[in-house]
This record gives sequence, structure tokens and C-alpha cells, in this order.
Amino acid sequence: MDQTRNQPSAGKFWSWFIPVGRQVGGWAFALNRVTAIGLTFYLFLHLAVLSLLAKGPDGYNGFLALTENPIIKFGEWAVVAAVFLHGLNGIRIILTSFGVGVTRQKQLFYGFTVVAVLIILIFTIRMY
Amino acid sequence: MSKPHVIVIGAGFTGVATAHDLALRGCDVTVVERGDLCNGTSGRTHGLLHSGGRYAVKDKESAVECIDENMILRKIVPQVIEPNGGLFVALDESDLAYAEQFIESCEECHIPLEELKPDQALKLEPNINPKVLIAFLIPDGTFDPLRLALAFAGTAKHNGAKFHTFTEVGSLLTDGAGNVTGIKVSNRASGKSEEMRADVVVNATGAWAGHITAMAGLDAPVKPTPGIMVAYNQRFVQRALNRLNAPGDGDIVLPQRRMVVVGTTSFDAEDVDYIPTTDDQIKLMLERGSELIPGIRSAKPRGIFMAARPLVGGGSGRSMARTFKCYDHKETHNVDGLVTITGGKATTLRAMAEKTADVVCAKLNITTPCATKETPLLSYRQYYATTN
Amino acid sequence: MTENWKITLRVYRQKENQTSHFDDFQMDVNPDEYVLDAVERAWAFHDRTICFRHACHHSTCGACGMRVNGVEKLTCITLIRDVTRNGATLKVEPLRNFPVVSDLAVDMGVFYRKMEAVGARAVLPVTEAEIEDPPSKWDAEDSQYIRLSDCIECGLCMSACPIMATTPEYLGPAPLAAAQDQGLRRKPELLSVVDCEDGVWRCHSAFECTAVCPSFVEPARRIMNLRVQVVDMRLRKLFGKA
Amino acid sequence: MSQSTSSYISGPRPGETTWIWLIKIVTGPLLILVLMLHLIVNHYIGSTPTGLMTYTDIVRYYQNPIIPAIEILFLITVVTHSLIGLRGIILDMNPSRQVLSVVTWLFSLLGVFSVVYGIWLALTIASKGG
Repeated sequence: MDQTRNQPSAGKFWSWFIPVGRQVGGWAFALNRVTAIGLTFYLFLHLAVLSLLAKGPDGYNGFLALTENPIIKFGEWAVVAAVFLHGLNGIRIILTSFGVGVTRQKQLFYGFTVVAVLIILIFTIRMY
Repeated sequence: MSKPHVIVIGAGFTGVATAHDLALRGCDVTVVERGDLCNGTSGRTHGLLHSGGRYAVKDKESAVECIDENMILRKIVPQVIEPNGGLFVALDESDLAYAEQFIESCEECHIPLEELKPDQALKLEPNINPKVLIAFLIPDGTFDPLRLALAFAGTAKHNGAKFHTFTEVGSLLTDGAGNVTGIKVSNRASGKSEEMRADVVVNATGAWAGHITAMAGLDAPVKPTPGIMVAYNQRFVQRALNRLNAPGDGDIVLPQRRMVVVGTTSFDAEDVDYIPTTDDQIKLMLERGSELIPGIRSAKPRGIFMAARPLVGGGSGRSMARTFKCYDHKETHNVDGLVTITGGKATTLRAMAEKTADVVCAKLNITTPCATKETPLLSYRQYYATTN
Repeated sequence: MTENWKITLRVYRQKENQTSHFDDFQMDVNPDEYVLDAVERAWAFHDRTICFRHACHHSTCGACGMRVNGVEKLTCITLIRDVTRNGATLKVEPLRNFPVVSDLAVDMGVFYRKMEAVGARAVLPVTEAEIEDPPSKWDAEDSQYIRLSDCIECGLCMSACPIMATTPEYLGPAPLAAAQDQGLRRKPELLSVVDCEDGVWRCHSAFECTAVCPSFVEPARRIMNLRVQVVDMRLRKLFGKA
Repeated sequence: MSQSTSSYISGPRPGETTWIWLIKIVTGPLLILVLMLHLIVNHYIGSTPTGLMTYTDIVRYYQNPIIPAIEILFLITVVTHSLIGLRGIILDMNPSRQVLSVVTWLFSLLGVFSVVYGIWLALTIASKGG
């Protein structure tokens, strides 16, 4: 019977995001994916915005004033947060991929997340 | 000439082995099973590839059957068997007294035997009770129950047999003269019911044989005799471990993957659809199991279950013969078209199938001899191949 | 005296073409019993049309995998005490990522075919059995004894893996673990089966498989190691030292 | 694509290989280092109160030729890493082979274009200071 009549899990490709029965590893994976999508979106937005630099000082400085707007500032903060959460979790995945700490991946995740949150705090203080 | 159609009711060991044998002999076989494969006694068997040692003294007939089948199964389906051998150990004087007749009977039943001194036994199996007085090495083994059945079923399926799981037999179809011509089944998965015609219907439902024969107004002398099994979460031994004495409760401990399984007890039961486990029997298994392997006291149970042996013939419990009976109801009750096979042990599934298939082929005047002794079985995963 | 709990056993029901729904059964259970016993009792005494797969009842056959309160469990060794409380609900659903045959029974054919494709070994020499603290040391002399492999093909990891939910073509944790168990050095032909997008590179280290595996196989660790084996073989091939 | 011996649903799709994964794995840690530098530079040494750099700060910063080189290297790694990752996510949407090859081509073009654009941008900023 080839038609895969699946049951409760919703549509296929966002099912990694459904929290039912997820355990630590599953959350880390979902977090990693969400931050990845966010960062990639920001990357290309960032590249586009920088084109103002080529047009000369007033255009760019004008944009700088924009960064005081709370929404944009929060966006910037989110990017910084995403960078460290994604980055450190990525290190965890690379370590486990080469067998380091594979049996203690949960502790590794907790450890790296704490470090990430600390760094994010430093930047938050710096930005506000 | 179209192939004769045979329906086998029950996909336990006997059912799938019979399907395999009949398929090899050119029958068109349909197996119906109310649950999935091995959801009855077969799934919950202890898993002992019997050498016959346990029954050599009291039940030579089934002991010989076991040792012969043991050797055959090792050849035709090695993929699911741990052929690591077994030990009969004596721990106290009464065990020791049993040794004499044990050796004689084993020789009589051509069961190979090797006597071991305590230190030799402890070297082979360091975790058995250090108070071992004497031990005998015999060709026991263990197997994974479901995969043994899947190997037979997969090979039968490959040779054309069709399997209908979750299909329960509601009633038997009969012609005017009370002969069985087919079955009426309801499919639990789809809710639909249908009728299936066949030249012969084989009732291979083991401990439930009485349910099917009752549909034809007959009774089957099968006495469901459940026994408890307790699995513990540590693999203490490589070999099957038997207590050197007359068959008793909790006298066998088998390794299975990373566990050991202590079995079993024996009591009568009418309704075998659900048999609750009882605390006293669980304690008894812990007691007896730790006599053989002291380490079991510190292990945790990992699965406790009851399995209903289909015993046949007179008497009850342990005294009943372990051999199997195959009835052609034409001879016994002048009801044609129905053959019942019940009794026996897991290890003798191939021999039971051969006997049943001989009876069925005689009724259908098929002359091809049984070939299952030499035909190696396909991989058990063949049951899931995408053929039919 | 055995304790007695009153629980609501909520069973996922689905017949061939009808929509799925849940049936509740009020059950008196002994908390030290197993979830499978409760399901079997619901079948025996309440509703004989419940379809579920079970055989060995002691975690060696792999038939009774289900999702219990959302998490993949082997119901024959899962104590009721560990998954619910007195008076609470115990929800059992079929495994994810497999077509449902009916109610709690799923069709794991594609999974068995994948295991066959990588040649998963049903039995393996005792000395290769990675038991962390073997009660007695398996020394070389024991080498001729063989043991059923740890993986009982129960499918829990295939249900828990978030990537399995995206495509049935992904090999999945257990088949990859079985490939690693044999080693690419020993079976080089496995390289082409596992070194591809539906093979080892689809694993995104969610570790859900190891979290639910009841048989100590730790598929995640094995997939990571398999990845290193693939990289090693590819690099050797690149530099001609295959 | 070798017709593999497997008898399961379909032959393995050749889309992901060791090298793509290795690139992703190598660019990851590299990114962390350069990104730390990038964040510190952008939030700590700029002249605005919150440390962001004004136009003149940036032009002055780009005078030292190493800076554009680092920024371009950083751009290449981040674009490669993110596009490989994004493609991995799209893989999980179970695309057909045609769609997958289109996506692969699209991303490669996008990657090349972004890098070329980045190099051009860096050089123009550097030239502004001359």
C-alpha cells in the first residue's frame, strides 16, 4: 500500500517544528534551523542595505539613524542572539559529528546555550 | 489443473511452517490470522531451541523429535538462532541423583552430552551459581520467536502463499453433509467480512484449536496450559541454562539479546485470550532464576508475560506428553475438509508442518514429498518484500 | 498487595477509509504492569476490533512499538507507572512516518526492506557485541558464540526522527546504524548506499533516535561515526590511497 | 549516479555529498571567529554612542587593505555556509530532482553574485578613501 496514509503529524516539511514528544536534541535541531533561516534572511538584507555605502555618506548615515528605531534595534539584537545560539550549537554538532561528547550531547547543548546567553547579555547591555 | 487451495487458520509457528511446506508442495495457500504474526503463544515462547534434554527421561518421543529438529533448524534458518549450546547444572543432591538417568536417557535419544566438572562449567559461564556440583553440555540453543516465524512465512510468501492478518474466522462454511468447504472471516482492519472457499482448511490455532473445532460442532483435546516468563535486563550467560532435575517451575534460564529470560510455570486455564501475571509466580521465577544465576537478584525485570502451551492428550500440566497431534476430522468425526494440528513444542514446528502437510496432501492426493528438511529459508525480512 | 490505578486508556482508532478518532477505555490497572498489557486487556475485554501488533512481550521482537503520550515507547517494557498517574489519561497512538494499517498497527515493510538493503545482521559474534559492562568478560575464546544483534527493528527511531517525517526515501537511523555496525571498510559496497542525500547526509543531529531507542543501539552516535567513515573513505579515494 | 543495490523505494538521490557537508563543516567554525571580529568591530569601535560606525568610520576602516580582504573572505564563507544550509532545509521539503537541480543552480548563481557584489562594494569603499 504505497500511498503513505500518515496520521496525526501535520504536513511533512514543517513537522520538525511540532513540539509533540520532542526531547532536548529535537529542540536543539529546531532552534538551530529557525536561527539559520533568520540569519540567512538577515545576510541578504544586510548585503542589500550596505549598497547605500556606495551611494555616499548622507544615504548611509541617514540609515544609521534608523537603527535607533526600537523595532530595528530589536531585530539587530535578535540577529546577534541568533548568531551565538546557532554558532555554538553548530560547534556542538561538529563535535558530536566527530564523536566528541556524543554520549553527553544534552549536557553539551545546555553548556553551549548558557555560554551563548551570556554573550548575548553582554551585547544587549552594549546595545541598550 | 489449478493448484488445490488450502486455508491455514493461525499464523503462529505451526501455521507459517505448514504454509511453507504446502507452498513447496505446489498448493495455493492462504493464511488467515486474527492478529499479526505470532501474537498468540508462538510470540511469547521462551525461545529455547530444544535439544530434548529436558524431556529425555520422561517423554522420549518428544525428546527425539526435539534433537532431530534442533539440528535441522540450525541448517535451514541459522539467521535467527544463537547456536551457543546449553548447560544442565546440578546444584544440590537431588539434582545429582537425577544425573544417572539423565545420561542414560540422553544417550538413548541420541542427544550428544558432555560432562563438565564444576570449574570447567564456571570457566564457560562465570555467572552461574558457584555451588554447581556437575554440569552437562548439550546442543541447546535459542532463537528469536517472531523472526523464526517470519523466516518461514517470508519463504512461504515468496513461493506464492498469501497472508491476511487482522482477519478473524467468524464461522466455517459447510456443504449439505457437514463437510467444511471454507471459512467466513471479518477483517478487523477494514471492518469488511468475506467468505473464502478452500479444498482443505487447516486449523493451526494452537491453544485456541478448540474455538475453531467448536464451529464444526467438534471438540479438540487441547488443554491450554499457560506458564509465566520473566525477562531480566542483563545478559548473564551465553548458553541456555537448565536445572538438572525432573521438569519443574522456573528451571530454565535463556539468554536473549541483552537479557536473560527465566521460565516457566504450568497451570490450567480456560480463557487464554488474556492471562494476567500473578505476583507469586513472578517471585517464584526470581527465586528459581537466582538459584541458577545469583546475579539475577540484582537485575531488574524487563518484560513479564504468560504463554499458553497447547498441550494435548490426557492428564494435565507437566505430566502431559509434549508431542503433537494432527487430526484429519474425516477419520475422527467424518467431517471432511478440516484438519487440526495442535500440541508440540516450538522447536518441532517443521516436523508438525510436515505431518500436517502429509495429511493434507493425502486428502488432495498430492504425491510430492516433503522438502523442508533440506530447503534453507529465505531472510526473515523477505516477508516484507514487495512481492505479493 | 498489588496497587490499583484507575486510568483512561485513550486509543487512536482508524479503520481503512474512515477518519481517525480516539476511543477512551476506563481501565483498572496495576501500575507495575506494562502498557502493552493494558492495550491487550482493552482488546480482550472491551473492543475486539482494536488492531495492534505484539509478539514477544519482552523487547526482543520489535512488534509493539507505539507512541505513548506522544513519545515513542516499546510498550511491552514500558511500565504504566512510568508514563501516567492514577486517574490520569494514557494516550497510545501508532508510530509516525509509517502508513497505518489500522488503529495502532502500522506497515513497517519499507523499513524492513531498507534494513535488508544495507544487509543488517540479525546475529553477530559475541565479541562484537558492544556491551559496556559485560557481566563476564567476552574473551577471545568466546568468539565462536553468536548473539542476536541489539537492534530489534522496532521502528521507534524511524518514528522519532524529524527527518524521517520529510521523506520516506531517507534511509533512517536504524538502517544507517546497521550500516555503521558492519563498517565501510568491511563492506565497501555500502558506501554508495549511504553516501548520498537520502543517506548519511540527511541526518541533522537531532539525537531523537538515540533518545527513544530501547535497545542500546544509539543510532545517532553510529550515524556520526558512519559519517566519519564516509569522509575517510572519500578522502582516501581522492588521494588514491583507497 | 551508481545504480545502488538497494531495493528500497528509490535509488539514493546524489544531491548531497561528502564535499558539500565538509565545506559546511569547515566554514562553520571559521564563521564564528570572523563573526566575533565583525561584531566587535561594528559595535565597539564605531564613533556613535552605541558603537556603530558612521560612513567616514567605515571608509577609514577600509583603508588598511587587510580589512577588505578579511571582509571578502568572511562574505565568501558566510554565503557558502548559509546557502548550503538553506539548500539542506529545502532538501527536507522533499523536492523532485528537477526542482532540486534548479534550486542548486539558483543558489550557486546567488552565491557567486553576492560575492562579486561584495567584492565590488568593498573595493568602492576602499577607493573612496584614496
